[in-house]
Amino acid sequence: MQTAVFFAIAAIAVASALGLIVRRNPIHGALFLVVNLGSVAAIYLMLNAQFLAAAQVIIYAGAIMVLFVFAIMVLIPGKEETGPDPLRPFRLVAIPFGAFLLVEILLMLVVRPAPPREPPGAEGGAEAIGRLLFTDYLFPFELTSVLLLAALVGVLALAKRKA
Amino acid sequence: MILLVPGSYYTGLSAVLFAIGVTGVLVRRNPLVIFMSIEVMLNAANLALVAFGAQFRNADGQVLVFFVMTVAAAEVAVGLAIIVAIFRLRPRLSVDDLSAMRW
Amino acid sequence: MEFHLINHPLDCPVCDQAGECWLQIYYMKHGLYEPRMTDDKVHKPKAVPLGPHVILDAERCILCSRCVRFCDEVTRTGELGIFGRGDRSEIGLFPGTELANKYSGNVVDICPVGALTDRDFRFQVRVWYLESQKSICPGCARGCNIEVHVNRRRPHHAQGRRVVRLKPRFNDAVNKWWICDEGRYGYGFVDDPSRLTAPLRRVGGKTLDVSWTEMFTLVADGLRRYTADEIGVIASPKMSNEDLFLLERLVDGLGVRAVDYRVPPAQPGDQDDFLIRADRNPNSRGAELIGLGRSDARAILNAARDRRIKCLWVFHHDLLASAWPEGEVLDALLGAETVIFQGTNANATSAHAHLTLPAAAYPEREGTYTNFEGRVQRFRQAFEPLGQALADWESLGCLLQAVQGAGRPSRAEECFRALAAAVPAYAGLSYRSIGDGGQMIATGSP
Amino acid sequence: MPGTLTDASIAFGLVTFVMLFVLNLGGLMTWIERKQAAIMQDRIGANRASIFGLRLMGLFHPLADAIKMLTKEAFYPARADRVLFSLAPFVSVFFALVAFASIPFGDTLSIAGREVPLQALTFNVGLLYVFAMLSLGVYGVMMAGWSSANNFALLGGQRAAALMITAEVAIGASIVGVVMVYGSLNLMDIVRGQGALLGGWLPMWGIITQPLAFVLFLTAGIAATKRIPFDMPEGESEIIGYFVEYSGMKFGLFVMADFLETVVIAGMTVSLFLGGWQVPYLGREGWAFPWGATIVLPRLPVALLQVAAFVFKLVVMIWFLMLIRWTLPRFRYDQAMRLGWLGLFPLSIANIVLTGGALLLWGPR
Amino acid sequence: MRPAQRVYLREVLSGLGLTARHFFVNMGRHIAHALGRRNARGAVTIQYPEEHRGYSPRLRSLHRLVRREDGSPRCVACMMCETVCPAYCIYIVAGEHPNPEIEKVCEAFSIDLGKCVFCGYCVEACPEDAIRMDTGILGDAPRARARRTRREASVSGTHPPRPDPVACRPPSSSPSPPSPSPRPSG
Repeated sequence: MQTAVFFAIAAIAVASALGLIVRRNPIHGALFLVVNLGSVAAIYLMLNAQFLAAAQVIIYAGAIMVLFVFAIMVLIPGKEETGPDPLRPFRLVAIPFGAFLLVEILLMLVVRPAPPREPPGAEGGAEAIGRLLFTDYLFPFELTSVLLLAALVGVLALAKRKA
Repeated sequence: MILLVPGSYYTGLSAVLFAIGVTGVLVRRNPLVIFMSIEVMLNAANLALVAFGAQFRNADGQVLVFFVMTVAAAEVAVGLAIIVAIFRLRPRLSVDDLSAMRW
Repeated sequence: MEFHLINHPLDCPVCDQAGECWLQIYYMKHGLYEPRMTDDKVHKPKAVPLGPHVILDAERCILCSRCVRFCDEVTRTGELGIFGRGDRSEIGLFPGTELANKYSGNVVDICPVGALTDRDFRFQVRVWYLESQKSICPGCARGCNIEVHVNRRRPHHAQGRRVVRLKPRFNDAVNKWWICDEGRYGYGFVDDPSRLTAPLRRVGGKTLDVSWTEMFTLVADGLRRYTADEIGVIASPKMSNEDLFLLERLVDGLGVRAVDYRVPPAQPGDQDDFLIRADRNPNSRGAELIGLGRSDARAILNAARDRRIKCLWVFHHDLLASAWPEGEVLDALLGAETVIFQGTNANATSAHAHLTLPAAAYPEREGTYTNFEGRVQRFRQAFEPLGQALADWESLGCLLQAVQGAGRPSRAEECFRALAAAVPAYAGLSYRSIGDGGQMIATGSP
Repeated sequence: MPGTLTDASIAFGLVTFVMLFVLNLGGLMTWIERKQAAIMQDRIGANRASIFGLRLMGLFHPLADAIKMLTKEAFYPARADRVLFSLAPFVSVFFALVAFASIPFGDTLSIAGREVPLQALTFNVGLLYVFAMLSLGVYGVMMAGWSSANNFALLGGQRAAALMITAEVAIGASIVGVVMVYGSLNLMDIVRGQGALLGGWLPMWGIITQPLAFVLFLTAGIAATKRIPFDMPEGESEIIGYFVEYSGMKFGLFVMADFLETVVIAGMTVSLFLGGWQVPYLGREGWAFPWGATIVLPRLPVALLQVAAFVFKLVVMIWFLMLIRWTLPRFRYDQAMRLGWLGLFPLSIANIVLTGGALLLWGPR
Repeated sequence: MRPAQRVYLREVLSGLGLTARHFFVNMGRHIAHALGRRNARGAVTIQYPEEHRGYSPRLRSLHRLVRREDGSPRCVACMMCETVCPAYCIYIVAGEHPNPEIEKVCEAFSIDLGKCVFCGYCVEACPEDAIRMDTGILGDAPRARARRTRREASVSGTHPPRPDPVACRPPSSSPSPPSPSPRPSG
C-alpha cells in the first residue's frame, strides 16, 4: 500500500521535474516545479516529517514559488526562449552528462547499502525540531536570521531605483 | 508510523531529481528556469537529508533541511532581484548574454 | 411690412409655405410682433383651385403679381390677372380659363408667400423635414436642372414617398428658372409599388428571388452560352453615360453586333420652343455618342422572332408599349430562349423576362446625362436605392468582372473617367469640370 | 480486517460531513451575502426566484445562479493558455476546500469503541496545514491572471499575489502568539487548551489571551481572502482583476472559492480565538459552573452541543466578516501594502515578544 | 491627521456598529412583520409589480387632444409638436378639410407611449392649445402596458382615415381616451 503510494508520488515528482526542464514556457515550468515541491512535501509526510512538509508547502510553494511566478509575469512577455541557439550542441551534451551523474550516485547508493531498520524513535513533529533548533543548532539558527537580514537589505538595495 | 518503504527508495528518488535538476541547469538558457532547476536540486538534497534522518531516527536531518529552506529563500530573493534588475535592461532572456563579468 | 400684414392671416403653422416664406422671414427679422391694427381682417376666398396643379389662397396673397407676369411673359398664356380694388384686390383667373398651361407649376415656386400652393405637395410634409439634392430631370432630352426634395425622416408623411417634390434649379444655359409640369410631377415611378427590388429569376411559371452573386453568374453563363450573333441588346437612353459606357465595353468584349437603343414611343412626344423636347429620354445623345446604335432595334426583334437571336437583353424599355405592333414584339419576347430585363420598374416587358435585374432610379444613384445639345450634366444621389436595386453601372461592372474578369469600378466617377479617356467626344471632361452647371462635349465630334 | 474497514468508514464519514458542510455553507453564502447586505441597507434583497410561486425569501437564487452559470457559453480568450485557463478556477476552489479539513468541529467521540477526533484530518501540525493550503490558493489566481492574456487580468493576478504574501506573513506572525500560549500546532490541542479557565471563571479563549493577535489575524485573514476592504485584485471599479475573462461556471468557481476561503478564515478564527467547539464550562461529563452547580450529561449530547457551538460560532463569525465586507470601503493598493508591512507585520512581531514576556512572567513552566 | 485616526480602528468599529445596528433593527422589524405586524417595515423597498408608489398629484402624464365646441379636434396638423418632440413619438397625418376656412386638419394623430418621455414639449409647442397633458395614470398595470406599447392617445378627424404607410391609424370607434378631469375646452 505505502509502496504504491510512494511510487505514485515519486512518478509525479519526476514527471513534474522533467516538465520543468522540458517545457519552453517558464510559467509552465514554475507551475511544474510547484507540483514537484508539493509531491516532495507528500514524501516528507510519508517520512513522518510533518512539520517539514507543512514548511515546505508554506515556504517553498507558498512564498518562493510565488515570487518566481511573480518575477516571470513581470519579465516574460515576449522573452521566451526562442530563436536559434548558438550553443545547442554543447547543451545537448548535458543530457548524457546528467544521465552519467545519475548512474554514479545510484552506484554509490548501491555500494553503500542502507543501514538496517530500527524501531521508530524520534518524532518528526515541530517539537523535536524546535528542541534541536534552540539547543544544538542555536548558533546556526541565529546565523540564518543574520543571513535573511542581509538578503533583505541586499534585495532592497537592488530593487530600489537609482535616486 | 513505521517505514514501510525501504529507505533506499527515497534516496533513489532524490538522486533522480538531483540529476534532472543538473540537466536542467545545463540545458536551459533562461536564467529563471536555471534558477528553478537549482531549486529542484536543493529539494533533492533535502529529500535525501530527511530520508537519512528517518533511517537513523534522528531529527538533525530535518533541522538541516530547515536551514536549507531558509537559505534557499534568501538566495531566491536576492537572485530574482538580480535577474529582474538585469533583464529590465535587456531585450532577451538568456544566460548566454550575461558575459559582462567574464573579463 | 406692416401693411402687408394687415390682411395677411397669421396662420403660419397651417400654411404650407411656412419655412420657405419670404414674408415669414422678413417678419421674423424686422418683426412688429404687436399689431397695431385692430380692425377685422378682410376675408377672401381660400383654397380656390386654379388649375390641375395649383390652388390659390387669396387671403395670403400679397399681390406681388409675379404669377401674373409669369403667365404673361414666360408662357404667354395670360390666364391670371388682378381683380378688385384697394384691399379687396385679389388674384384670379380670367373667366373661362384655367391655369392649365404646361408650365403652371412654376407659379408656386415664384410665389413668395403661401398664396399659391401645389396640389400635389399640399399638406404632405412640412418643408423643414426635407433634404434636397441636385439632380437632372430625366423627363426629356432637355435635361432641366432640378432639386430633388426628399423626406427621409418622417416616413409616415406623404404616404411614405421618399421623393416628395421636384423644384427647378437655376441654370441659365438650359432651363433658366423653370421646368415643365410633366417633369415636375414625373417622379412618381421612383416610389411606385411596381419598383423592382430584388433580382428575380423566372423558371417555368415560378418566380424566384436570387442573390446578386447568383444573378451575375446566371447572366454571365447565359451570355457565354450563346455566340455573339445570338445575342441582342436593346439599351436604353434612360441610362446614364456611365451605364452606357460599361454596357458598350461588355458588348464590345463579347463581340455582339445587334445593339441598339432606339425604341420609338407609342405616341410621339410633343415639343415646344421653350423647354419640352419631343424625345422623352434624357440621354439619347449620350447613347449615340458612346456608340450603342450599331444595329436597329426593330431588326433585333425581328431576328429574335426568326429565332436567330436567342438571348435578348432589354434595358428599361417597355417594348410592348412602343410604337411597334404588339404581336410582333410579343412573338420576339416569347421566341427568345433567354430574356434578360434590367430596369427600375416592372412593366409588361419585364413580365416576360427570365432574369430580372433591378436598377436604381436616378435619385438613388449618381451619374451624368448628355442632353440633346451635347451638354453633359451631373445628377447626384439623394438617398439609398430601394431594396437590393443597384445602379446600372454597378451591376454592369459586376457583369464585366464576371464575364471578362475586368476590374470592377467602385464609383461612378471611375466609370466616367474611363469614358472620358475612351470616347473622343467626352475627352477632357470630368465630374469636377462638369460641376453644377454642366459642360458641353467637345465640338466637332459625331 | 474489520478494524481497517471501520477506520476507513469513519474517515469517510468525517470527510463527507466536512465536505458537505463547507460546500453547502459556501453555496448558502451567496444568499447570506445578498440578504445580509440588503437588511443592513434597509432593503429586502433578492427574493424573486421562485419555484411554482414559492419564493422562500430568495433561497432559490443560488440555484438560479448555478443554472445560469452552467448554461453559459464557455468562453476562451483568443490568445489564452487554454490548459491553465481551465485549470485556474479548479485550483482556487480545491485549496479553499481542502483547507477546512484540519479544523476540528468537536471533541473526540467514541464510535465503535475508538476515540475519534471530530475533524476530517488529524494532523499534528494542523495549523500549518490550513495555513499552507490557504497560501496555495494564490496559484489559482495567478494562473487565471496570466493565462487570460489580458493586461488587467495579469495586473489583478500580480496584485493578488503581492497582497496574499503580505497577508500570509502577517497571519503567520500573528498566530505564533496563539501557538506559544497553547503550546501546540495541532488545532485540536489548541481548542482543547482554550477550555481551561483563567482565574477559575474566565474561559481561556484566544480572544482573551491574545486580543491583539485576534485583530491582526482577522485583518490579515480578510486580506488573504481578497474580500472587501482588501479586494484590489478584483476591484470591479478599476481593473476587475484576474477573472476579467472568465464566464459561466469557471467564474462561478472563483466566487465559490472566495466564499469557501471566507468559511475557512472564519473557522480558523473560531478555532484559534473563540474557543472552537468549546462551550463555556461544559466538560466531558457535563456543565461544571464556577459557582459550583453541575449538570451531568451523557457523552453524546455533550458532543452534539459542542458541534452546535462550533457551527454557531462559525455562523456568527461569517456574519461578522460579512458585516465588515458591507461596511468598509476598499483600501487603495498602496494603503493595503502599507498596512500589511508597516502595520500588521510589526505589530505581530511585537505581539510575539509581548507574549513571550508574559509567558516568562506568568507562564505554566 | 491625528495618530489616533491613522490607526483607523476606532472608525472601523464605529462603522461596524452603525451597520450592525441597522442590521439588528431591520431584522427585528422583518421578524415583527413576519409575525403579523403589518406596519413594521424593515426595508424601504417597494415590491414593484405587486406594490405601487402613488403618483404625484402634479404628474402630467396623460396626453389629451382638445376639441372645439363642435366636437372636432383643435389640431390643425401644423406638425409643431412632431417637430419639437425629442423622442420622435408623435405621428400626424395631415389632411384637407372641406371647409376652406379650417383648411387643414389631422387625419390621424398618434403618440407612441412606449417612446414618449413625457417632457411636455408638445404642449408648449402647440399654437392651437390642442394638446394637453392631464393627470392620470398611463396604463392600469405596467405589464399590460408593456404588452401594448403603442397605446394611442388619439382622435380621428372628421374624415375617414385614408390608408397611410405607417401603422398609426387611430381607433375609429373610440374617439378619445377618457380624461379624468374634463375641463371646458376653449
